[in-house]
Amino acid sequence: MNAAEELKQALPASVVSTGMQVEKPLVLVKKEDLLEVAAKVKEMGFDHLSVVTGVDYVDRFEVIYNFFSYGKKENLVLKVVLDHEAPEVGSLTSLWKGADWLERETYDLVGVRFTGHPNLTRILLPEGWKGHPLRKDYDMSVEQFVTIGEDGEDIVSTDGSNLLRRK
Amino acid sequence: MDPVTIDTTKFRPVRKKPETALEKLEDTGLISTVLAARERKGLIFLTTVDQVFNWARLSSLWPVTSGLACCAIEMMAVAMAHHDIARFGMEIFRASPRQADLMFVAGTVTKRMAPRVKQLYEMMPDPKWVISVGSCANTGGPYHESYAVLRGVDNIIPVDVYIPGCPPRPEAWLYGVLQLREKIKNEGYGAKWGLNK
Amino acid sequence: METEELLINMGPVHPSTHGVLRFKLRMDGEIIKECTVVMGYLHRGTEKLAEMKTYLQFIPYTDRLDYISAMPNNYAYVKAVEELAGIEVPLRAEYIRVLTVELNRIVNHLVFMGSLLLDLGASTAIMYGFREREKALQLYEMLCGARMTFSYFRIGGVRDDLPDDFMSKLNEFIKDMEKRIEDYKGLINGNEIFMMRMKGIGVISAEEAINYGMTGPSLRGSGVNYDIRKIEPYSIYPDLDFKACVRPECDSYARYMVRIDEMEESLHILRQIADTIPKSEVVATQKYGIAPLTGMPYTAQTYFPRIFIPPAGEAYSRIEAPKGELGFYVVSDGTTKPYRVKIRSPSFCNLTAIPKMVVGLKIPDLIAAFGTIDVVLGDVDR
Amino acid sequence: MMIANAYELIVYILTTIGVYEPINNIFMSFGLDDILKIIIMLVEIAILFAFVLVTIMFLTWMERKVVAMVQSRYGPMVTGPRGLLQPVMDGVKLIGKEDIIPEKADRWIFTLAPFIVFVPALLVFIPLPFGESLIISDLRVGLLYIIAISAISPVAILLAGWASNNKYSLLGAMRAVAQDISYTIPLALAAIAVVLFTSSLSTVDIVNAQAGTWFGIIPKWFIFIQPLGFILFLIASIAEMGRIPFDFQESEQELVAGFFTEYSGMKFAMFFLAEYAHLFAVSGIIVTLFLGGWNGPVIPFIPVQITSLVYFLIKTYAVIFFAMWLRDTVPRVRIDQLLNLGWKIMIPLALLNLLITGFVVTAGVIQ
Amino acid sequence: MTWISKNWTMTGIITGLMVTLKHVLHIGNRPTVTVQYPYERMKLAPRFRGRHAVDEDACIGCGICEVSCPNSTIRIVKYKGRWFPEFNLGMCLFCGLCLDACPMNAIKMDRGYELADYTRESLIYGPDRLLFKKEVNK
Repeated sequence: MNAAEELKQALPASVVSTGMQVEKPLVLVKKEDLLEVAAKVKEMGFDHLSVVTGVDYVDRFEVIYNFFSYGKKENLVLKVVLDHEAPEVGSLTSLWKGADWLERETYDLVGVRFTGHPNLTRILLPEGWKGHPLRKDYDMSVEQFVTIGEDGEDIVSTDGSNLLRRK
Repeated sequence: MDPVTIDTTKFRPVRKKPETALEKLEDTGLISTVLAARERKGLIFLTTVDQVFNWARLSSLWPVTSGLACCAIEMMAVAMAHHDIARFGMEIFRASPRQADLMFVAGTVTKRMAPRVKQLYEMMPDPKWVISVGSCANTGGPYHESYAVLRGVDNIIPVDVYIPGCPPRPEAWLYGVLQLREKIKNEGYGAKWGLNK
Repeated sequence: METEELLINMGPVHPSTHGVLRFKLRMDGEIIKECTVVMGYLHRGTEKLAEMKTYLQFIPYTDRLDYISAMPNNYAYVKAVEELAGIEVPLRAEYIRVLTVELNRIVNHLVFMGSLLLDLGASTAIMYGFREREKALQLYEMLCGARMTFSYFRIGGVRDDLPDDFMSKLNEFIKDMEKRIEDYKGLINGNEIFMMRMKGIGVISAEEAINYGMTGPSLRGSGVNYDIRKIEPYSIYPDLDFKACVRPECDSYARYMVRIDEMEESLHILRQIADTIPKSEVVATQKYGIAPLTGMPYTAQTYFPRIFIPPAGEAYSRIEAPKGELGFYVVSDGTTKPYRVKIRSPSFCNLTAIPKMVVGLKIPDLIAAFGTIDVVLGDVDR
Repeated sequence: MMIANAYELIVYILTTIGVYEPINNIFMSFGLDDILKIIIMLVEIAILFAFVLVTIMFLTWMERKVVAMVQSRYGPMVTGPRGLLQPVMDGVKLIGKEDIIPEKADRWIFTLAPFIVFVPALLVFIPLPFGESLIISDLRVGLLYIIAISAISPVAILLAGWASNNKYSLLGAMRAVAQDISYTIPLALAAIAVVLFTSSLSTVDIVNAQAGTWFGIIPKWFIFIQPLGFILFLIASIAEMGRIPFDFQESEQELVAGFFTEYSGMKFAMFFLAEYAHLFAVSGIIVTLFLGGWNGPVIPFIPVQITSLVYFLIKTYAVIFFAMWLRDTVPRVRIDQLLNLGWKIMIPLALLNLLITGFVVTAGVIQ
Repeated sequence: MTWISKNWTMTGIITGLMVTLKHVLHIGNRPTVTVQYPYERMKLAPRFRGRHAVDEDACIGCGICEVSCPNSTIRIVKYKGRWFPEFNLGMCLFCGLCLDACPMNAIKMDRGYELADYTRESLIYGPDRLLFKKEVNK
């Protein structure tokens, strides 16, 4: 019995379905119960959160968590499906500190909000950037420029006249 | 897939290594400086001063330490033992832009980094030069379709020499530096006023 | 004593941030109270670009993530796509892949050692490191024609077979390198000042390191025996004799020593490969699809037109890169271009621990601790 | 005839070739009694400063060459034969650079600071004996003068750091001052141990005390009587010079360029030159105190002034080479470790050394 | 500090000094490795990916290289009545994908790396600078 089945037995109400992702057991979880399931996952010995991925499928968002257990040397994949209108899911920061930046990055580039995250701000792009680039509807034709404000922080605008050199 | 067996470029002629004392002196640019100053018409003194300063400037270009991305690693390689940019008196990488003459824009200039690169350039005292290295700095290169990358550093600061390559190998850097030295030879007030022609 | 708190801004253009990273430090005198890492100064939108390129065209972009060791990046991406499409790679190609990756591990650790020592103020180690790196780069140039950005791996194999005199050059390099590592050890390892700077600095316990998602040598420096090459063996690693280098001290010195030991292990692996490399094809000939235009079954070797379409699906594949666990999450929707590529970069995740690690230390310690985490900004910001 | 200093040497030379009297008579006839004296003094000081400046330039070149040798490369090669003209070129270039004074800086102090650093760095050379009778002025408190003069530079460094109005400059300056102050004490204590033997603060007396040999082989240098003192003095003086492993004033990886982050052009060059002047001076002092100064085997038919100068320079350059060699090998210590080393180890050791030396001298075991 | 009092002999530093001294004196195969570039050159590998070159006879102007280029460096332009690729080397990745894609094996990457120039426009290499004719061995 793999980890996915085990998880389904432990929390039948929260797990929607199980399957395989290539050779890794995959569990589709209800988004409301993610934190509960994650706590169980940690209890099962999956102590390494490898990656948090957000994917925009136009009609929905999927957030995928890849876990690994140092003790059991097993993989586990958790997946949640979110609405496209208001993508929100609980944050795993309290369980895995490493989730902090991974979730911030997902928020920054994909635009999934993680409720309960202590500092959900942009991480790679400057604060004030319009849009989330990895969404499929991100408008690539709008040029956004960054300038430095008085306090040394970045200011985003679409006007590059301060920055660009007149030729 | 066969490896490239033919060599189509005609190498630029390899410079002869100076052997006699006179040739060595000539190689430093002193004699040509003096001869050039004598041949010039107009303000001989001014042009001579120009030449001396140009000579000094081209001989001691101190770059500012500002690596941005991949090319910065090759910048380190240029300074290291195998290529040794110190031979041109350029190994003094100054961390403070106030003491630098030359900026290598080595790597991708992202939108977020662009104002800082510009600021760094503005902090450098005159006379100053910029060498744009690698495809990213030249035109945006691999990332020119990206939302976060500036398409060419010459959009924000004037560039003197462009070195293509991704990243260029250290010899290509040195060739770019030599091109800049050639350029500096013809600068100065005399050149600006048309006296050094 | 009450003192005014000082806000110090290190970077983004600062000699010791290994590129363009910024630390916002809240200081009490010389003691760091709080460290905030501001990144993104090299954010180039690689993941977005991946959605615009075909599977093959994205390979050169992976070179530019971790530009000090590009081969593992190639490998991780190619491996993810191969897992997605179910391609089996010929044995010789696997040998060549492991060879290049291990050689790159040596290069990476040489640069790591050099830049760490440069940050500490000793300028000679980096020169020695780059001297040997240049030799390794000459090997790479023989192999694939470039020094840093190789674009050598192909889906289902590698671009080209080894050139004829490669093996003799490699053996020369291995022989040379053994002596040089002795030099580095003499120059650095016993140095009292170096130990004074590194021992007991930037301590992070094993539990914390795991919780923060640290991987690779940084984690092994905290005493966790975790090496993907051993635990989740891929490629030909099960056949090779090597050990994961672990140090229990949890401090900067341990992290440094792990890397020096790893260089020797990699040399050991290279020696084995040089002895046992088999003869076979270097690109997979297995058929995995039908070309849309011609209707011909095609292989990874198919040249014209070079279209590669994996079946729809998703795969996460990870390898042990020199800096830690490098993973690619590839989602395919059955077209020529990937639907989504997510890069799990080791530098990014290892950097998470820095703010925790440096509280209570001084700026020079921050530099030492940061140096031993060994990040590359291209990898952090992508 | 005993020639005490460089002034008397010049007078002696001029007298032997028969020029001194006639020139002096000419001036005397105009009623300008001391004018020749003043001219000669100015000339000797000019010669000294020119010599020091050329040496500094040479040292910058040497530094770059030694680094290159250690690192398996060539160093400056293109400008001049083996790159010898490189320092000249750097100087000319720096003269031609734009001189930036930051907007928020304190203009006057910012401009003044490089001079306050540079001038004392030259003044240190006044009581330094370059050779037999090659000394500008044999002060009776020569050693005290040297220590006092070199204590001026922290003040100037603090001024520079403060006036720049930059956090890095200020931090660099504070570190430099802390370091200078804490290392002047072991430096002076180690020097005093030598003074106990000579019972004189005059540098010439110290050198003369080291003439001769024991058993005909071992030279009577103080390094053999005072090994601990020598090591303490060496470490303290490297710290005073601010070189790796103790280069906090401009630790590039931490503080960009330390207290001269904001300086450009000629002002920066002055800091640069002062640093190398300091290196030369401190090496000279080490040679004077511990390595026998200009003492060496006498070679017949060559004036002792020349041989002694050569001996002095050889020893000084050996010390300088050691400093450069050390710089290329070791990393930098941390500032608090440095201060700990200074206060908790070096000062007690120096005091201990002084105590033992006192006993030895009182008991009259040596000399 | 307690630590330094244990290691007051400084053997580690002395070992390090010996290593650097061996390099100064070139003891035991530690030579000066610098290649003095304008006077000497490093030997390049045959596979080196430098400047592009297009075989005038082989190229059919099909545009596959244009499609295969990751970042649209290549444009097909008309030259002497035929279609040839034009490379913008200021943008090129030097990845070699066009080389692999060319059905006629017409694109080569030769060993030219000395490409630095004063203007951005001069980095666009048109067919006039790219074309070569394969020499027939006699």
